[in-house]
Amino acid sequence: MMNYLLSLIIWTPVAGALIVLLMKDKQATAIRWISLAAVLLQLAGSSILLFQFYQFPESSGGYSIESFHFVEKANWITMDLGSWGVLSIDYLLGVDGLSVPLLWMSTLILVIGMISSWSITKQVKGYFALYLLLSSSIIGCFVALDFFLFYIFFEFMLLPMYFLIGIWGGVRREYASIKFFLYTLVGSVLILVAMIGLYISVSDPTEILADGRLVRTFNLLHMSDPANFIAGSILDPTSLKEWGGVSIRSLAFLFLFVGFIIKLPAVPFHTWLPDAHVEAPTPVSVVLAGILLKIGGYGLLRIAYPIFPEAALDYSWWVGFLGVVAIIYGGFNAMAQSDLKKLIAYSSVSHMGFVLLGIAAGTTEGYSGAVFQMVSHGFISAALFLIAGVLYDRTHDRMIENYSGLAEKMPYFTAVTVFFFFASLGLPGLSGFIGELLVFLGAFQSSSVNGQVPQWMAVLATFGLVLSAAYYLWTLQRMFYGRLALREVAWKDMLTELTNREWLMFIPLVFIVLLLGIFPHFLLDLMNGSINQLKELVFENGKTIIQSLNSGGS
Amino acid sequence: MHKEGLSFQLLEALGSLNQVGPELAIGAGIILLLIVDLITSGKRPLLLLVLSMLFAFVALWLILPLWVQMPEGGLLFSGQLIADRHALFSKAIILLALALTLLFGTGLQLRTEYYYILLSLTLGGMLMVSSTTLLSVYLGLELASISGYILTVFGFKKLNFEAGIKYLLFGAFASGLMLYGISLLYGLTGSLAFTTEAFTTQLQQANEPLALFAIVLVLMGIFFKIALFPMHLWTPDIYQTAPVPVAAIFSVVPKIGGLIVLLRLTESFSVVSSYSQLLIFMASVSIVFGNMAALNQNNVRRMLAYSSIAQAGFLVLPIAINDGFAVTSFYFYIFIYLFMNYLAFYLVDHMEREQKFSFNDYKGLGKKHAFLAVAFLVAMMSLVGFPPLAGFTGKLYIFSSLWNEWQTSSGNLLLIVLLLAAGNTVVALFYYLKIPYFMFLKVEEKDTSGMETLTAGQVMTACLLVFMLVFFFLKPDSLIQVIQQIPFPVTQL
Amino acid sequence: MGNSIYLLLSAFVFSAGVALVLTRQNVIAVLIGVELVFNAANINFVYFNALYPERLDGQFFTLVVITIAAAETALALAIILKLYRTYHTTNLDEISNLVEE
Amino acid sequence: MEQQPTNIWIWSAIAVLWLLPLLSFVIGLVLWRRRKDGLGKFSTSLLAVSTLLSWAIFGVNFGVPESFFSVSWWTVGDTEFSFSLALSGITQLLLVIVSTVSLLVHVYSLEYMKDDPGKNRYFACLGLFTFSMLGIVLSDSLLLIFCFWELVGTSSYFLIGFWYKKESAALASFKAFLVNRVGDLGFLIGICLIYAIFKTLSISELQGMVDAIQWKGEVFNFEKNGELISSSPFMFTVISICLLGGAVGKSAQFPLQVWLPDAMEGPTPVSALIHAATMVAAGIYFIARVFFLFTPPALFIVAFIGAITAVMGAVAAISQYDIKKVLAFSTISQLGFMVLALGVGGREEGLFHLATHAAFKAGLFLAAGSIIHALHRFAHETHAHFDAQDMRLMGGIRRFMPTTFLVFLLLALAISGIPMFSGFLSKDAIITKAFSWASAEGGVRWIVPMLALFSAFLTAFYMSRLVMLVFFGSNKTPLLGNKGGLTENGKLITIPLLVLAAGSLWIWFNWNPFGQGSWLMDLVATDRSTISGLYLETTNEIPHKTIAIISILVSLTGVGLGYVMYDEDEHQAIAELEEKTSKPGFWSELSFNNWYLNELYDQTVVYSFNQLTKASSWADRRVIDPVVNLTGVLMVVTSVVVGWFDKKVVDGLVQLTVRITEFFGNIARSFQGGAVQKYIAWSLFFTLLVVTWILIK
Amino acid sequence: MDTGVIHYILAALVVLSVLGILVTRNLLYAAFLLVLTFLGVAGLFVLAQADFVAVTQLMIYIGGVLILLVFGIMLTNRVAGQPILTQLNRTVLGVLFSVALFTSIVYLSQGFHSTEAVVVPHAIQRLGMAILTDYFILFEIVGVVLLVALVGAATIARFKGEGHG
Repeated sequence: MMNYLLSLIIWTPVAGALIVLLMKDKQATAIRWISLAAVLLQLAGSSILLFQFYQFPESSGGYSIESFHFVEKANWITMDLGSWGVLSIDYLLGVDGLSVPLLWMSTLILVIGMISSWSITKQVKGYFALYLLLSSSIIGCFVALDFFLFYIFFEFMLLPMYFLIGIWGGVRREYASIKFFLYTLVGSVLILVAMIGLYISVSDPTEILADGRLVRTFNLLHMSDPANFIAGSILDPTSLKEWGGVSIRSLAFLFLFVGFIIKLPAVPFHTWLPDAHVEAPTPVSVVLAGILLKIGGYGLLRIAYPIFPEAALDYSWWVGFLGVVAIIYGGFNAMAQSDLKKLIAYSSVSHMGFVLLGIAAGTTEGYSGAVFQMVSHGFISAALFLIAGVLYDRTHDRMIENYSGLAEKMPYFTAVTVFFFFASLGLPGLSGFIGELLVFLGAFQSSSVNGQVPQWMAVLATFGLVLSAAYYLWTLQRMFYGRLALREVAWKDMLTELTNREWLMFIPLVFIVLLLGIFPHFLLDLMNGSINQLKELVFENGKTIIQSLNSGGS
Repeated sequence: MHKEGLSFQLLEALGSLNQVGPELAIGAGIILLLIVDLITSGKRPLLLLVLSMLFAFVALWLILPLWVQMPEGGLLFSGQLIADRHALFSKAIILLALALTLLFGTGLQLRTEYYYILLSLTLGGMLMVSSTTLLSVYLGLELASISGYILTVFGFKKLNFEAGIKYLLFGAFASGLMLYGISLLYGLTGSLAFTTEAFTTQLQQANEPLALFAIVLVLMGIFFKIALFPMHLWTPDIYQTAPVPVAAIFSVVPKIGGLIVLLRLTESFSVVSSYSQLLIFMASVSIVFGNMAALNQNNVRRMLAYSSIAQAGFLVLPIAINDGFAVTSFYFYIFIYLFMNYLAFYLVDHMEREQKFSFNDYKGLGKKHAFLAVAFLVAMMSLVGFPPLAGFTGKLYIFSSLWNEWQTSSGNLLLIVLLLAAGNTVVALFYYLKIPYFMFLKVEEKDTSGMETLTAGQVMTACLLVFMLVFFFLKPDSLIQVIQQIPFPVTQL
Repeated sequence: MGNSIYLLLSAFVFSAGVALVLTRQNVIAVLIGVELVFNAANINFVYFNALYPERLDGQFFTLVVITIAAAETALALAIILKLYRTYHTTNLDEISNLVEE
Repeated sequence: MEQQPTNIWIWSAIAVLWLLPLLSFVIGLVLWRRRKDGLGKFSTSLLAVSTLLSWAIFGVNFGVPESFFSVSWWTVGDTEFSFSLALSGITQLLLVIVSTVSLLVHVYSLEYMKDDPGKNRYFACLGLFTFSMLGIVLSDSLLLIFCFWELVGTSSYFLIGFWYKKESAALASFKAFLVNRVGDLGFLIGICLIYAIFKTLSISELQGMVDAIQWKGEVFNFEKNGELISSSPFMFTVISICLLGGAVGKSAQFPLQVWLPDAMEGPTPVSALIHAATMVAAGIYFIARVFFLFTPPALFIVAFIGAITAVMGAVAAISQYDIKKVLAFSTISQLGFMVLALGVGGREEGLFHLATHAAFKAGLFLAAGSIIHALHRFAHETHAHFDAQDMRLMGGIRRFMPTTFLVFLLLALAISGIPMFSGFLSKDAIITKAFSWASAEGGVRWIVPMLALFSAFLTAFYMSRLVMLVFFGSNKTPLLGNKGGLTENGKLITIPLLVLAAGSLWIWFNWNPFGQGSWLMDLVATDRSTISGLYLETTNEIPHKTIAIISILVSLTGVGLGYVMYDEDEHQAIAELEEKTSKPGFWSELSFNNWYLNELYDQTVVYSFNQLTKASSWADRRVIDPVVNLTGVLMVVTSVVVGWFDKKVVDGLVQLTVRITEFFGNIARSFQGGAVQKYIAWSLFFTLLVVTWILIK
Repeated sequence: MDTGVIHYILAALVVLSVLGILVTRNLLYAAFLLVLTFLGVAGLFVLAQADFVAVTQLMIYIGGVLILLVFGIMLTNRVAGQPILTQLNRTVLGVLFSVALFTSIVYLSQGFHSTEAVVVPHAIQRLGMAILTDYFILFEIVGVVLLVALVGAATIARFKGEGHG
């Protein structure tokens, strides 16, 4: 069973969704429990995986399939295309230190989102079926090692998300869902083009046909090795083909990059996020902010950077710049919002900027910080959206100015809010701090270690800390402190303390945020080996390619 | 000497007959159905339906031995036709389309003539795909066209007549252009058999602008059939008005006929420089135009019509590239296109029987008619090219063939085309998503409780089509293996 | 010498047919234009056949075109008659209910 | 690096004394909403244990070289971040100060907060604060210090905003946290820069590297694990200034001192503990810890910041009427003094003043709190409404609260720098050091000791003003008059006061009331090398006696002036007060409004911040979104155009062109009407375009 | 030489009649002028050795198509005693396009190799043979086309009523 653990984690919700679809809409309770069981199974599976993972020795050696665990490989599609060669698509799954934390985080958030979904009463069957499909495709993204497989999961995710926002969302849900769909589809299309170019240019070194024809592969690990590029293909590192002065490899990198940062999202492709978040129902916001955004960052680290290391090094200034812009710009925008959910959405933009900055820095600290930030932001933003949801559930209003002095009325809720606000603004001892700290350490170090990101960017980025403190504390002051004053008198009775179900969602998050903040090694130990491999891969390959280009070009 | 030659030729003609088994079956079907119709004086549509279905399957079954026996294919009837695997594969698609069209059932209360004219349309398409001379191309095209004109009028409403005359006049004009082009080509090469080397060499030596001019005129006739820019203008009117099964078959049979002709012609025409550029350009314009125009349609069928213009562009791209990979991707996509398009039309048919024509009528149906709505979603997503459906795989191959060709070409034109095509996927999403959008996201305005749900048979058909779309996503290699057996280049004679 | 006459003539007939198709509002006049276009092609076919006399492709093509033109005309007239019954006109400009919304 | 073998007993004791406040915090959190009383006493007893332990360690470990405790915390890549603590003289001293003051405040609070409904929350926060403050003290790693640094800031945030229902309290806590964050940015940048250069954040490792520093002309060379690390002095100046940023924020130095006066919104014991004795002193402690990294230019800046703050704070204190505000500004001023001490190289002097200041300033606050508490009680009993902190409404309180008066008087004398009290010793030491520093280099540096003297004078002046206004003259409290009703507080309040007052006597620090320095300075002194030590500085010892006399004179003048100015006939005093409030002069306004710093920041920093906020929000809605959507919009436009082209092109065109010429109108109309022919015309048109292309080609 | 003159005469006939069709708005005139055109074309066919085609042209075009057209004209115009006129539209455009087409064809036609026309021997006989051998299948298909068109035309024309709704 261990050998198929990843498949189990992926496909359990699909099975759940099928069962749900076979049930009647009226059996709402049963549907809920079945769905919960499905995601709980997922969580159990990923927890087993996580604990097993702690026992594996830290992988040494290069970035190859050997450094992955729980690998499942099955031939999916093999197409003999005559003289052109063979096209091979594998059902290739595997996890390393980069994906395991994200995987586990996702499964937990999905469970919490499921608990939060308990209050959904409209079209229950459809909702839970879609939710389960969504959870499948999310997990698929994190464990797929075949680009094709990854892309399928990546793209398929849009569909359940579209409906979840579009049907169960708020007032402007239609606009928001379409905007979300279109933005991310643009990204997907760019990724698709890059993917096509890649598989045409990459051959599988392990399989060579008797007649000397090449086996084209979608295997991400093969793509990450420059030696596997077919000589003369456009994406061959020695290829000199260019378009408008930009080499095609850089162009392909940009495609991947833009595709992923739309998802991340980074300025200026972030405007779908506030709309989607504001309109989405609470659990969907939770999943969206908690998990979906991370796939962008994960994609950069897993796909864009290893495959096009030289372009990545080339553009790191811009990557870092975008990150800093996102941090500052997102922060200022969060400051300006009067809608609590929008505020949190913009704060997500700001916090995901750290991910970009960390990735751009290219140091171990930077990469680790980026991943750490993704994981921690996953938990924190989930909690923040739950907080917004708690209020919205009670009054159907999210406007900050309509509330005041909530601390008096809902002291426990206030305590939870304060906790997560502080976690998000980077209070030491809570997980948000470690991620940002690592990013800073990486970014400051970068200029002396590898010259990827100038120090002024890092200095500017620190300003994000002040901004986040400003908007969170200001919100606290406006909504929770002061005398109790609500827009409508009736709210006074509606605003009740957290229910047991809500506690159930918050407590694990509180626990994990604390745990990761105080004992970050639980997370860092998991990923250190993989991050090191990744970093070395990017820099060694990148430098080799740049050198060969320089010598070949002149 | 003459007599000897004559008997030899006659024998050859007779010998060729066994290689056109599918055509013969359909031809026989036409005549048999005509007779049965006369005997039953138009009162037994169901019988005719069953009979046509029977003939469709017989013809389909007849393809199999030919496929196995004739790996190379051979010229028939003194080089008028060919029965190579290109022809056979496309015939199979055409016959599948016929069978699927028949599955729409008798619900439309069409006149019985419908069935054999449907068969003759099929025959026209089959003729086109196996044509090797411009004459047989023209004939097949006209057979398909004339059957098409008649079928458009079926339904016999005011708008049907209008659409019929429009279609006819436009078609006649298009074939007039084509004829003139053919005559010029004939004058240039002295031959109509465009697959022969003589034709190609003559064309190569001919004055280039003149040859290109003639080619453009010929292309116009073919573009008319595949509804490609600039001969696409009839499409929305006809798709909107013709009975739904007719519109459905229009979107496949003449299209594939024209496309295979184009494929064969391209083999010869590409000796004329800038021919493929022209084709790529037209295809790209088609994609853009079709998508843009589809954006602000309110009528579902009009939207599908414009979308089929764009899809035609996608289908012409690999033909223009004209290498092994591209042709493989072309066959794959057209095969998938058959299923997804039919699924869409099949569902639209049900909606129209419920008097639901525009997107507005679709509002809020997703709630009560979940299966219908999900099937629609599958069809639309497959048309967009969204995983996990075969439409995605098809688009992937076409894009791949573009990239692959770009790799060997010098300029960056193909990259631009690739980006344009890929970008248009996003545009296409806008309108394809409209149906699910209206069904799921909008709230119904009118009371739709009176609307009938799909019958068991309809559900089965829809399930079958959906299954196809999913299956060929999961195992495209099974189809590709078959397609790989089709030799390339097209003409190996 | 003969060369240019046939070609010029067919070009002229072709263009005239096109002009008729474009300018006439009466559907039958448009049909006449289409016939002229066909005839133009036919002239070419027959003339070119004279240049390549080994096979009779051109002539046979002409026969086919003529036949098909007849068939098409018959069909067209059937539709026109029906159209006239419903629209009470043969003016193409007035027969246009199919407009995009 | 020679390292003391880890003494297991000492470290267990430290663990216990450190974790007990945390325990108090956790239990407080759990019991937070229960309305039971026991928690305060429980916390206090926990803290008593802590305090005992800290004294025990102080005694046992006295004079022992520093020792370390370190475990691996987390590893990123190949770099290990350890959880490392250090125990040295300076640590021991601070441990004692923090735990003792905290204990006293706890005891005091038992009484002071008796009736507050949120007192469980209060004690929990105090526990958190004490824990984190001890964390700062104990940590050997810059990262750990930063963590606890932020944590004390957070507990301070909670405590300032303890009465969150009061808008002003909520606002003040917000402001405090934010201003501190600004300072912390500097700290963080400094940490990152250090890490970027040295790949370590351990203070002891850094000290080790500085010890072994090689001075090669323009660069410093360090050796770490066999690797050679080079860095320029300029980099060190930058790092030092960044680190100074953290201290400037936390210790309320110029220009970030604006938060401290507002922080007085918190309960008074909190002000005593956090905003007078310990947390605000953390900045000084921190600079003392990383003193070896500071370069002379950086120290120069430190000295000036300290001097400026000392004078600014003192000036602002002169004209305040809120008793806590006076003390707050006085704290700012005294902190400035300490920073000044550090700047002039007087690390030990600064720490000495920190210790003495902790005692007398905590005492002053607690005494003030005692008065406020009593007045509150009085107001509560008589149902009167007045501001219990306004000195204009006090007067003659010595008659009602003799203990408090006595304590207050002693402490005021201590802070004023009158001999026989601790304040004289430490201040004198600083001024002496400043003078020798200035005389060594001369020039502009003379300003620093002058400002120090001036601020010492002002301190004496405003303290005597305070004492005069509050304790002497006639009482102006509404409903009170000279009748009874206002009574001394209970023992839980007075005993901590007396302890602190006793602690401010000279005898604990130096047997000689006019002596120079203290044994404490030897305790905290270290023989490790510093970067500034690399630059051979000439020190010019100025005789201590001269300085001492000058400083005593200055203090006495200040006290005397205050006494003369504010000990007049009561009527006159009141009249003068009224005159002052109605016609304020420029200087008194400047002083009252704390140099208009708040207004300045509102108009500049806050204003531009708000503008930026608005601008980016505007940009997001009106620029970025639309621009990114432009593709989409273009798409839609194209579709509209195509659609329009299909149906209407022509109508529009027609109408336009018909008017121009019949000819063009004719062409245009040609596309109109009869759909088939329109279609044919269009197809032909495009075909002809292609033909044209063929012809041109 | 004489055939050359006949060429010109026939060509002139065709040109003039076509011009007439272009100019007249009267449908009946147009139809009758079309007869002349067909005749001229048939004559040219004869000159180009395509006797059988010429005959077919006469029989089918004049005997079939034209009659159909005239019937059509009669059946769709109920006004007696008035000339049956067609309105014109897009005249400028039509002329523009057709002139453009004409010039481009003429211009491009220079690209033909000027081969002299050769006498096609035994044209009718060979054509007959070819129809049953080379073009056997196509001939059959023409039959199917005719059949289908016929059935279609009949179905459409026979249909009663204005549709179902």
